Amino acid sequence: MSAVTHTDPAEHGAHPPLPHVRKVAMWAFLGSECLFFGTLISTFLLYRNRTGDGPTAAEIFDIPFTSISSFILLMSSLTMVLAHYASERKDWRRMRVWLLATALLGMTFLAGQVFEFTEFVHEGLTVTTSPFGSAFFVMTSFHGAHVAVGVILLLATAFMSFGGKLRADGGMNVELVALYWHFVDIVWIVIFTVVYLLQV
Amino acid sequence: MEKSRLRLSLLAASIVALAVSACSSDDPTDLGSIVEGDFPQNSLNPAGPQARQIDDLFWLVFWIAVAVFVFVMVALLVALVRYRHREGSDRQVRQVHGNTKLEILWTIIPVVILAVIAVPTVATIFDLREEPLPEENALMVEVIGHQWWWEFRYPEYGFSTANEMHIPTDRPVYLSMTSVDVIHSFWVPQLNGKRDVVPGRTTHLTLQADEPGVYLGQCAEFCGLAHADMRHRVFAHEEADFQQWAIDQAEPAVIPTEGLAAEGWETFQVICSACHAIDGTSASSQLAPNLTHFASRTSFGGATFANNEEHLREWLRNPPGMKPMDPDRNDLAAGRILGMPDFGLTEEQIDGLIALLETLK
Amino acid sequence: MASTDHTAHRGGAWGWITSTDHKKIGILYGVSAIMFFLVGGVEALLIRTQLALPNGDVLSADAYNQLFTMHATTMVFLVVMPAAAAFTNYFLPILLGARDVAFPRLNALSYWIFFFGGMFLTISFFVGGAPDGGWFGYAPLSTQVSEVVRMDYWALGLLILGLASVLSAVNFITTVFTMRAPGMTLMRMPVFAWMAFVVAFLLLFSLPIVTVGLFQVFLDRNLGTLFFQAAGGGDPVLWQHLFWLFGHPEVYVLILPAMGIVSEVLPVFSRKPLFGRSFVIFSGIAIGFMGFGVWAHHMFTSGLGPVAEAAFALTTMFIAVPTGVKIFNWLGTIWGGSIRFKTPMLFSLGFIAMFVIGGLSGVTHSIVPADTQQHDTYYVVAHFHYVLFGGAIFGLFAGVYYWWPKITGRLLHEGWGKLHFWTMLIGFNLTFAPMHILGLAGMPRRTYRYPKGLGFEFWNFVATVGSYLIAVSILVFLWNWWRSRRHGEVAGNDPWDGRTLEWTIPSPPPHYNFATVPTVHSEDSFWHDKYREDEAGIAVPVAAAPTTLDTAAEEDIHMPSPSYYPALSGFGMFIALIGFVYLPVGLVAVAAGLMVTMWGLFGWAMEPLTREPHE
Amino acid sequence: MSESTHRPNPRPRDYWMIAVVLGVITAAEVAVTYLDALDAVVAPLLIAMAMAKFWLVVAFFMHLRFEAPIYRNLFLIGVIATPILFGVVLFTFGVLIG
Ligand code: HEA
Ligand code: HEA
Ligand code: HEC
Ligand code: CUA
Ligand SMILES: [Cu+2]
Repeated sequence: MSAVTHTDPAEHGAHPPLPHVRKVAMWAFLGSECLFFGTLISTFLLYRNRTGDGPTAAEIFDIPFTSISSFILLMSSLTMVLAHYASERKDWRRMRVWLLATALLGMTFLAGQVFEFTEFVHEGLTVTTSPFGSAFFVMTSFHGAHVAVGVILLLATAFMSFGGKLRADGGMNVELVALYWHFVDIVWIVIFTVVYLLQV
Repeated sequence: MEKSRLRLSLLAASIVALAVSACSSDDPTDLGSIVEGDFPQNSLNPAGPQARQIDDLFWLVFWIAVAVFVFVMVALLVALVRYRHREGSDRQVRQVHGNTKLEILWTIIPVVILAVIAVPTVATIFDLREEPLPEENALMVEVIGHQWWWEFRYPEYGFSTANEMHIPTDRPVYLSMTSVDVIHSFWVPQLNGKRDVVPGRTTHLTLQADEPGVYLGQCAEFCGLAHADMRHRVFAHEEADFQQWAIDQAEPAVIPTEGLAAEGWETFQVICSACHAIDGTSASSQLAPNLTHFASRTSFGGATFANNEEHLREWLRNPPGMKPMDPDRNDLAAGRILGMPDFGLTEEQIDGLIALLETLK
Repeated sequence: MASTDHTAHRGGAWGWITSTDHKKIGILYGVSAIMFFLVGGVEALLIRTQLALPNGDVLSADAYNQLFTMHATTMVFLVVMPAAAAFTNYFLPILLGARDVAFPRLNALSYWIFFFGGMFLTISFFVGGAPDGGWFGYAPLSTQVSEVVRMDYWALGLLILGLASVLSAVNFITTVFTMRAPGMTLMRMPVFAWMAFVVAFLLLFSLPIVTVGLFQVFLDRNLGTLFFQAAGGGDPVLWQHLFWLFGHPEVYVLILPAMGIVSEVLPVFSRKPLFGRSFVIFSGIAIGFMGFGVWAHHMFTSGLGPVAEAAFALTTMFIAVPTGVKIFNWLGTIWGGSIRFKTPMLFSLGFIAMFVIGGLSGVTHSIVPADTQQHDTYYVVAHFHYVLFGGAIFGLFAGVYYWWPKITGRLLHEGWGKLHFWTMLIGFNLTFAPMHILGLAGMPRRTYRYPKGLGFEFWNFVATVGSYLIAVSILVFLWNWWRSRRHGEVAGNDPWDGRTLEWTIPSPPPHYNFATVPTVHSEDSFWHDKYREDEAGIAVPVAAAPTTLDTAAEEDIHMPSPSYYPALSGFGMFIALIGFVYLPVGLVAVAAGLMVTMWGLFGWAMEPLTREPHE
Repeated sequence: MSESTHRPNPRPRDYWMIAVVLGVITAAEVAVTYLDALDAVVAPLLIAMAMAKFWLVVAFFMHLRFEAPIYRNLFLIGVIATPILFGVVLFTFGVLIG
């Protein structure tokens, strides 16, 4: 916290540039989210070998497939940041394109996850098979839910950019959505390594 | 209104109750008869090495804490008296903002005090977690927590009993504990601290009693409806007496072939054997307390009720009426037992069953 | 814009429901807290009545288990937390010299989620029984009988209350970082603001952990997952970690606001600045950090292994150090002052005495071997009532008497106040001091009855008598509140000769707080406007004491306009929650509720943005 | 107006570059898991690479490198607290991390 005092706005003059209200809120929220996913991932780590008589990680994980969907999500961060860049340049058309691209990649990732889940269920892993199953599905579902919310936000922002409101505050909404989206991406970076690669 | 009336009747009732509570009554849960002393379950009245070790440590910390408290209180009261605002007095208040030396002082001193406490604490932690050494030839007992009673297995002798544990004096007793349903906690304050009994895990606890006698215990982790009535008793004997007890317990039961008890056995086979075992007979279910030597126990129902004919009758007439249980939710297939149901037994059946149970010496 | 200003402080039920004014929301929190305090208190009185005599038969075991579970849940989540939220909402912006919190409508949403969450938990009494698994709902007991929905109410209730707290935590953090008046550096913030700030961080980082845990409990119960099912390979002890990782920071969430209030009250009534101000602040931060490193001291009997037990014993006992720093600095504050024994002061002094007792019994808990005797006995019950009631509640009542005149414009009556204090102090000690003895004498907690012959009879009876005395003291307070409405002495801006910004503005404050945003030159700025220190360090009144400036041209102050969308969203969640309890049929209600919530949030998003304060 | 318009900000070219790097690392990660030769060091390798990706996204895509410290600190508390707390939890279960 002490570090915060350095940036203490009130030090410089009467009407200093304050940190942006909604950005502070978003970063605080993301800090909180770290512990949310930390808990889910730790639960998985605790149960990763408790597969009962159900399939094990090594048996069902399809690394090539997951690698591709991970790559897709990773690339959605690129399109996202490009959208943000465009919005700062007030280039609303290009921004919309990149936003939609991001949403599209996000939906592809989700589709991949749905496919993966159905595969696993066929191979006999469900939430009730073993603690491993419970932990895996609940964790990845919560991540998927975050992606879904992100997609909705992306589409909403793209849609709003036709009206004046979003333009009014200089694409701040886009920046906030971007922060959220990138966060969901880095969570997956961790999951991909810890949950998939390290378990096979 | 409601409240104040309650309060009055309460006062009246309690005066009476307090007066009579000393002398024994027909209250089935009364413990006054089997133990004496002001606080028979007192954790500060150790009767074994482990408990004593804890006791010493506690008093050390306790007196330090008292000292700290007295110091703070004195400082507070002196300040309040000396610096209270008096009408008319024009004493000037110096606007002191702080004093770094003092800050350092009252950071260091507590640190030192705590360091003093920390050393014996850590030492004792590791001490008490030691398993008994082979040469101490500890007695092994398996403790299994059930809602809401205790099962005690003596692997060395191959029998199982409920709620009442018998141990020899002067050698350690090493408990291996687990639970079949929810978390319980095994606690005999005079012999050692408590240890949780967790499903899916095996936890350990060492007990040791210096003197023969009865030591009261109580389940100390909230385990649902009858948590309060999940008690237990530990009887410590001289080695010889203990051996004798163990041999008797290992004996199978002999079921009378005629008379009331025999009728009782008929009923038992039909109804009771679904859950209760009587060793040496066809009844072998482990879902409920093993009744092979039921008559040799001083208590039943989670060591809550004195074991006598009158109380047994009350029990058999309607168990959930005597001890809060939820047998309607029993699921024998899934092995979920939440108490003993009321079977609407006839008085005749009950006579028979009691006769039977009383033969199970 | 002017029009919005009028609606912003419009009275009437609708005015309250739609209000986005941090002061009105603060009052809503406060009133809710007092109501729930009566509920939780009546639950406590029933508990004590049952325990007055051995084998009490006032309550069934079933009723008793519901009552102590709900008593705790109510007192912790629906009394102390919202009471602290009330003061934070009302005074944090004012103490910072701001006109509102960073997100007024989010603030309203937090309140309404809390309100409906509290209702949700409480109605469970009337629909087949309240939660009965204890306030930390240890698995697998909490997941065992899934056909009974009681613990679903508990899990979902805590989930939604957690959401409300996270939202307000984000809100308060943002407020502190972005809304301080010119010159109000972080180190110049009043200590109460600081403690509220630390609390926001504690909530922000501890709640997500238990949130996941609660989801897991809910799924174990309703979806057949195996997180805590030993039979299926799950581990019940994981739940204990997830709960206490939140649970211990939570207890500091409960105490730090009270400590902040005491740090405001003591200087005012000693007419002396807070001793070692920066040390008090940093010890608060230290407590916040260390509070995350001690959770396993609630698990000393569950078999962590000696290494972990020793480690947590150390971290736990050393929290005594920063806490001690606070205590000693408070003593340093009154030492050499000119002490006026007004009711807020009495409660603050009571806080110090009672909290030290509770803290020290806490240290005896941290001695692991001793704790294996104390754990789950009335000795623990004694500990946490000394810190929660003797600490948090006493501190909060100090705040009530201290800030009441600012909020209502009228003082509470000193005589009744003192009667309230003394009956409460005596009743409190009668109730809880004997529990130390009972616990060490072997009386386990959460037992609906105790047999004769264990020596528990006498002290239990004393405790019960004490609890009724506490009830009397509360009735005295309620009466004091009632009569002050008309007969309370009119306060004026600055009844206590205060030190901080709230006393520069009228009582009650205008909805825009400050006609002109103040510029701050020092800590305790208002005091320094009124007095200067001569070379001997004596405070001498400044010749021309500042006429507290407040005649605003309302038109040019733009305040957030009221909105019913927050309340609507909260209500939607309430419906959805009830649906979740009664799955799968409930899915209808879930869908309906979520739709209402969506409607609320969408309307909200489409509403003209509240003016960003920094623009 | 707030400083959401940053200092020496990356330009699209830089973003594309970073994306390429991220892709390459991901490929490397997958490769490593298939090279039995590396079995001994596979865990630390993978963790190192994941951290690299994590940092790239946070620092550049999320601009944390170019922001006022307040944002970073808020986020860092979470990022740092999480592994510490749960490291301890898993330790008490006797479970190694990774
Ligand atoms: C307001 C809430 C609050 C606060 C502030 C505290 C403060 C502390 N608590 Fe408490 N605690 C609870 C609320 C709180 N607790 C609750 C609700 C439970 C039970 C939960 C449940 O099971 O239902 C609990 C349970 C609990 C336990 C578990 C007991 C058990 O179940 O077996 C332990 C164990 O270590 C503990 C320890 C401490 C310690 C060391 C402090 C320290 O912070 C105290 C520090 C303060 C002082 C020490 C006094 C002032 C200091 C000085 C005067 C300096 C000099 C002092 C020394 C040198 C010693 N608490
Ligand atoms: C801030 C928290 C807080 C507060 C303030 C209190 C306040 C009180 N508590 Fe609380 N208590 C807890 C937190 C708290 N408790 C917790 C966390 C537990 C653990 C639960 C568990 O094990 O899960 C607990 C458990 C607990 C137990 C142990 C139950 C058991 O383990 O079996 C007992 C027993 O005496 C008790 C008693 C009391 C009493 C008598 C009060 C009194 O101080 C209450 C005083 C208030 C009143 C008396 C209200 C005034 C009412 C009126 C004036 C009537 C007017 C009515 C109308 C107008 C409708 N509490
Ligand atoms: C559904 C299973 C079930 C059946 C059938 C059953 N009981 Fe029980 N019984 C229990 C359980 C469970 C307890 C332990 C109750 C407790 O103390 O919590 C118990 C306890 C007892 C006890 C006290 C034992 C002790 O030492 O605490 C006696 C005696 C007893 N039962 C007798 C009977 C008789 C006689 C019958 C037949 C009429 C019978 N039981 C049928 C489940 C059953
Ligand atoms: Cu078993 Cu409590
Ligand atoms: Cu704690």
